[in-house]
Amino acid sequence: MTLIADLEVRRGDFTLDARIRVDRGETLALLGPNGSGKSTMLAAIAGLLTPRRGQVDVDGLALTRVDEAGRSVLTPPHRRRIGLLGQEPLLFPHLSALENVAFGPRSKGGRAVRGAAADLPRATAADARSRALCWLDDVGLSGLAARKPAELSGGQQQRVAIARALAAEPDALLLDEPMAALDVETAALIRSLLRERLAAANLATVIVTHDVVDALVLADRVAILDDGRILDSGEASDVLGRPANRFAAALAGLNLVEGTLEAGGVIRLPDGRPVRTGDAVTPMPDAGDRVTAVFPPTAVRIVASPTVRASGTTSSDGIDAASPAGDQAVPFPATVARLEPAVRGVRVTFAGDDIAAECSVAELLALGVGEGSTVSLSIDPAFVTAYPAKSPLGVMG
Amino acid sequence: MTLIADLEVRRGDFTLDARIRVDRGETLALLGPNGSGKSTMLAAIAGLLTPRRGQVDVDGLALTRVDEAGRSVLTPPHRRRIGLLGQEPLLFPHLSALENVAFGPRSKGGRAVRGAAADLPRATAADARSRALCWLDDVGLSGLAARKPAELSGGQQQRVAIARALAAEPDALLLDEPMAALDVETAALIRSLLRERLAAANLATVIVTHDVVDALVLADRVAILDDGRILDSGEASDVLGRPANRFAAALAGLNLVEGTLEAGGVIRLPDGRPVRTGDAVTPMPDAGDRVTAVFPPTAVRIVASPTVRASGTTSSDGIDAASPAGDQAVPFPATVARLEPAVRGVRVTFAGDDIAAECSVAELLALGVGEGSTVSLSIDPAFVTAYPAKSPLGVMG
Amino acid sequence: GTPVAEPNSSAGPSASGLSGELTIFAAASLTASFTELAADFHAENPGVTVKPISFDGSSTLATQLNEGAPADVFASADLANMDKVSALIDGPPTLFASNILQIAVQPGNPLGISRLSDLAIPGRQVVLCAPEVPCGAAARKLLQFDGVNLTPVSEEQNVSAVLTRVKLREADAGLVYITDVMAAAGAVDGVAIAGADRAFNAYPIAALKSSANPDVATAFIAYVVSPKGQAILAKYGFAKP
Amino acid sequence: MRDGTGIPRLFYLPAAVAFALLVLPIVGLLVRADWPRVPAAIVSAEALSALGLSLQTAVTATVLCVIVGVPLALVIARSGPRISGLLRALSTLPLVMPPLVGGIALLYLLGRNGLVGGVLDLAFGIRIPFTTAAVVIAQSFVALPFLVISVEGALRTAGTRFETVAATLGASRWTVFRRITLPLILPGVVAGTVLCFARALGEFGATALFAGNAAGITRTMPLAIYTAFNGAGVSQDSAIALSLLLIVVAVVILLLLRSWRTEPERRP
Amino acid sequence: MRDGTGIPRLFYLPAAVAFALLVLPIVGLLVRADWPRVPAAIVSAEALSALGLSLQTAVTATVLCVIVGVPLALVIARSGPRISGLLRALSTLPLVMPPLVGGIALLYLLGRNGLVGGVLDLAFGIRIPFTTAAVVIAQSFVALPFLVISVEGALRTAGTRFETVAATLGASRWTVFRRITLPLILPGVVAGTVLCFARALGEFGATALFAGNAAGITRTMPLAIYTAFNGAGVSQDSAIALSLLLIVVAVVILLLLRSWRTEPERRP
Ligand SMILES: Nc1ncnc2c1ncn2[C@@H]1O[C@H](COP(=O)(O)OP(=O)(O)OP(=O)(O)O)[C@@H](O)[C@H]1O
Ligand SMILES: Nc1ncnc2c1ncn2[C@@H]1O[C@H](COP(=O)(O)OP(=O)(O)OP(=O)(O)O)[C@@H](O)[C@H]1O
Ligand SMILES: [Mg+2]
Ligand SMILES: [Mg+2]
Repeated sequence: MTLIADLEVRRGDFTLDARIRVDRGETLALLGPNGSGKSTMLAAIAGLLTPRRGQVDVDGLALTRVDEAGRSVLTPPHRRRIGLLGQEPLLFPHLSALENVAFGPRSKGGRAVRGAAADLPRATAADARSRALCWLDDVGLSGLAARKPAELSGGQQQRVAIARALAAEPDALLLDEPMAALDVETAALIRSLLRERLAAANLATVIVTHDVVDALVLADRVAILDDGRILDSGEASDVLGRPANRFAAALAGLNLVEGTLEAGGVIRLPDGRPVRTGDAVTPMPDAGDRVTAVFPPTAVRIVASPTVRASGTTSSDGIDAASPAGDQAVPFPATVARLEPAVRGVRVTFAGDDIAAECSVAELLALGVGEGSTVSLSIDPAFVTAYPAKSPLGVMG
Repeated sequence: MTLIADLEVRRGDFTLDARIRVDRGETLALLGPNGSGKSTMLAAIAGLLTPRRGQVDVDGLALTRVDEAGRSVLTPPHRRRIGLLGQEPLLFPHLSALENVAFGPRSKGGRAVRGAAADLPRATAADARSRALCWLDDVGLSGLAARKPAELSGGQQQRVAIARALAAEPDALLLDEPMAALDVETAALIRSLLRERLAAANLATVIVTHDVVDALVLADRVAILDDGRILDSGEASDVLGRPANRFAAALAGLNLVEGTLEAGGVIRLPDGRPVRTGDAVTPMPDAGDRVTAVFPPTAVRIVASPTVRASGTTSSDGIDAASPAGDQAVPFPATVARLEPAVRGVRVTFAGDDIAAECSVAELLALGVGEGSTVSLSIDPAFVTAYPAKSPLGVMG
Repeated sequence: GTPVAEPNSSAGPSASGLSGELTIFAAASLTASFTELAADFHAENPGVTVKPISFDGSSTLATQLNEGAPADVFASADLANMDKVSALIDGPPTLFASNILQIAVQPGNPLGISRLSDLAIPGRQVVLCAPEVPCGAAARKLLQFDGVNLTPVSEEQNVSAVLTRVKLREADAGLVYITDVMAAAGAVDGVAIAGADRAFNAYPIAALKSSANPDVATAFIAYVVSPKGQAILAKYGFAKP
Repeated sequence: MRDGTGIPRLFYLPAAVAFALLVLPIVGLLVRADWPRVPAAIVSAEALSALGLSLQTAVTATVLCVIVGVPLALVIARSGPRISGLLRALSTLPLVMPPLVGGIALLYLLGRNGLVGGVLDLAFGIRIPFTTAAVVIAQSFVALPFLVISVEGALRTAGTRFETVAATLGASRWTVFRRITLPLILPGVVAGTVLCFARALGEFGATALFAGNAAGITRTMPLAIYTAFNGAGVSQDSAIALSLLLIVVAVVILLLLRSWRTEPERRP
Repeated sequence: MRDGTGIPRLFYLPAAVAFALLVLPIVGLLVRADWPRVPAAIVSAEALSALGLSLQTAVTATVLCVIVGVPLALVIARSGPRISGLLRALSTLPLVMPPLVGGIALLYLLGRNGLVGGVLDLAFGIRIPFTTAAVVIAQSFVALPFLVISVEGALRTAGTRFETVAATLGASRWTVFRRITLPLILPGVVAGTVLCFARALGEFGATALFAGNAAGITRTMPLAIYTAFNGAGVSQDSAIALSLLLIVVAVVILLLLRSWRTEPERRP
């Protein structure tokens, strides 16, 4: 009982080429930067875009199948029993909130492709409305049932759209940024509503989100899409704890560097700088293989001025030699590019360097550091996690 | 040099009645739950909605003035030099991304109400386009300049809309959820772009957001709007650190309870439960005044079963008496309603209680607690902050 | 024309013994006169139901007949249009009336127009029918006879349009049929043209071969050319053929 | 609420010119009408019969046009650019034909000697011309393009976004059409229906030729007006009176139709 | 790409009926035309002069209608419901008038003794009837409502959201109209222009009465066709030939006009 999609879709010069698989009762979070193809993927699964090649199967039944020769099976969207909550709420402007939500229940009974549920009699108008009212209540909007979409605020519209998508009771549900425009309390409410309903209805769900909280709270598995390709997928703790690329690291709020593993837990970056890790690298890469190391910005310590070796990175070998203890951080010089407020303290970025540091305002004041200061950085090996670099996945399962 | 808006606006049965004031070079974050009137406020300031009463002044010049008698001054939107980035990107569908951004620069020179800048000659087409290209570059989209909006992803559209709003170079800027639909890295980029440009252009800016990070990072001051009224406003640390209501507390990720202050730093809740605070209550409220106490979910400790006093809240006086030490937490019984995954660990909510607790999975397993378990809770006084209850503000400034 | 028996004015309805339906297609200028004729005919032959008469331009009617319009009798305003349907009728049609032109002028004849040459005075706005339509052909014939050379401001599609222009005083004068001047009842004055009968217009009538009721059709035609019919036509200004 | 979306002031002048062009001639008609004679002309049995026939045929033709025209508009709007361009151009043809020619064309097609009419006559003994049905056909022929073009424009403007959403909610094509497409394009359909009805009601040329001019059967108001006008004399005044009657009735019907029109509300 | 937004299959039947109703009569015309005589009829000096005059007047009238009609449509679309309802109903009036009556109304207004025409004549010596200007006025009068109604529909469908955004970006009303409103409603304007041009080109009744029928000055194609038709003998066939010429020219022009049409692209 699964949704499998393996698709190649073209839009202009953008190509999506990705495969995902979601079992019933399971939720997959699809994460990726803007323009990486998330919405395109969902549209193709729902049957709104015709792929150049590939297939969409639900429970082994081919809903889309386009082969190299161009022969195709394309079940029309309304027979797929796949719900899609789009990136815009797109409420029907001429129907009230209630009628919008009741639309799905009212429309059912269109001959579906499979299963007994599809042959259930179409809901009566009264039945559909009472069910719709329940859904509106679930999203906290039962008081606004009679309002037209134009009379609702942005977040209220989004909530009606969520209720409408759930009320249609599909076999698989594709949610494109469902929490957009929701306030914190409502987002929490909707998150627990989704958790409850998705599990109860035994749906295969794909949720696109930019918020790592959604991925952690709602999803069983996470997939990272970048430029049309799946870069990594698996358990959230693995995908976000051992991110495959800068984007995944940014989602997890981590600095990410790549280099080769040397003896003594030293990762040598392409520019020659060493980063030490406290833990062993698992699984152990082959010698010379690329490894990825991640560490939180708070693990980066700023030391006022690089007095010891101000002459720069050329002497990196020397630095290494100077710190025989494997667990000792290796300081290196950097120039402060920008100080930005962060939720707790200040985020410091450095010229020509991807690494960001975070420290409290008090620490910063004590250091007397400003934009343009030359400082010395050390990365606490205790917080550095390293693992073999992940390569893009064509297939995940 | 300020933007002052004091407005009463009706939409259906909803009434907005709020006053805000933003100096030039200053950014105000307007926070509030869905449907609280944030977008309505911005629309009225931009001149798109006519208030029933009130005024909008920029630099002392009345752009809107509607008095009780219904006499009115209503400067049309295009003469206000107030930019509005709406909740939906609403890119002009027939213009390319570049032309969308160049629209503002091209349109200027419409006789503005004030100031020399307004009388500058209209930008030439070539000039407007080159400026637009800079802005597109700033939001990371210079490669997509020729695309029509329909050929952009949701987040790309939002970035073009941001560039378009900034490129128009208004005197005051109203941003309605500018970070919606942006991925984490882009959001950080746009945040620093906004910080830089808003300061440089000496704008009065109002930013509506549901993300507390935006408020902390971008705003000088924060105002909380609830059901059309400003509940609290001031420095972010004050408004979010000492939240006025549940919504503000939720934004800050805190539990909020209200009660009356008794001797020994005990806050007595309406249901009789005591909550202790470690710090002194500042400013000291009059005896019997309502006080608000906040504490993070991690400050709530769960004890396996309420063995000591399982008989419930009636014996709360007894509890109080049994814990003579003022800094000692007072445990009370509760029934676990739901366990939900949280970013770090598990969030526990209780039946009939607003308080949420957060603990690690390990702790929970050790306690052997599940949904429906009866437990005993204690709130660590060291993390409880209490202050006199804030009352809604008609006026802020 | 087909020789017909003198209608018996004293004969009762039963005497004629005719019954059935009668469908007439008649030129627009016959509207008033044929409406009365048909009513009288029905009064004399109660067994005959006269269907509502289709009045229109002769050209339109001829086209319709050629495309199979079901009619028993066709009364045209000119021979040319009767010729178009010659395949549909037996033998030559019967001429039953004629019409001559007058100069229609504004009431009281403010410009004192008395003959065709007055129309050629520069600045006078004169309207004629288009040369393609019968009244236009007749008008040009008369002008040619009198050697009058004039450029009309407009060549109308039918007499009514000419008349309307004079009535509304858009035009100072126009050439129309005497029957039209009479029907205008004071809205325009008519100035007789000397020798107008040099270009008279003859109205032919014929029964159609496809008629389901040839006896009735023949009887109606006979009635039109009978003194009684002729009297009615004369009342509206038509002359004998 | 509309402060931001005003009209360039410059525009009021041409708008006034347009309005004057449309309305002043009717004022002229009203001023110059022979009012004392109007009541008699418009309550005459003939006038009422013509009016009744006109309304009956125009309503029938309009209903027919809506039933067949909306689907055609949908086919045109949803076909690829080539096909839709061709279909649209062909559907616009009757617009440019002077109605007289349209009448001839219909006679050539459906007359007793016509391409289809001949077959109908021989096989079934059905003859269309010179019947009330012919009036309806002639009116439909000239009025249908107005409906099709209006509705197609509305369909294109509405786009397919909401239809797509409805499909993902499980609605069949028919349900989508009935509950989403049709309500969304309703303003366009109403506008098209108004144009179509008005054109059918005012239709003269094709009707006169194809259906003939027989009182009670095919003499609609425009034909009655034409007949009265050609009758010369007093009847020309009754032509005007009849026209006024036609105009008043049409306006009343159009206003009734308009009051259906649900305008989608929008937020500023 | 369109899989989700297909047409209910049921709809192809009525669409085919509509298409047949529109196209078959023209097929009839083509089949029955007296082809050997067509070339002579359509290259005659008279025919070409009438065609030239028709194109010239119809284009002028269309341009005039666009210039004054778009502003009127804007005023109607952006007024409150009461005013817009009234303006719209009044603007629809010329639609229901049989063109003949329209011609009379124009004569009553602009004729030598008309309400306005009398003044023009006395004060400036300007006489409108029987001039080419009269043809343009008559065509504009009958064609303008088509443009106004189409454009107004497009304006309503487009709404004011983008106009509002443009205003907050500092664009004046005129800039908003030129750079936002007009491009957005362009399909509607094009559709309206097509209808307007077609109606003007085919206009016969009002022109015949108001402008008269003088070769080279006011005899447009429809009048030439009608004149030919009213004549006896071979000239009827040339009426058909002229009609075919008119239709072909119109279709070519309409196709050219359509190729402008920029259809807004949308995402699924
Ligand atoms: N036309 C209307 N008729 C009735 N109520 C309306 C209308 N328009 C808006 N409202 C109501 O006004 C309130 C304020 O709406 P507004 O859009 O300002 O909220 P908001 O604070 O921006 O919310 P969100 O965070 O969801 O965007 C909402 O409760 C909404 O339902
Ligand atoms: N019609 C089109 N022509 C060309 N490129 C297109 C078209 N439609 C989409 N694209 C491109 O395809 C890519 C994927 O778009 P998609 O909407 O799937 O992104 P997304 O992952 O959903 O992004 P977001 O987070 O911003 O919503 C984008 O780079 C976009 O610019
Ligand atoms: Mg997307
Ligand atoms: Mg809002």
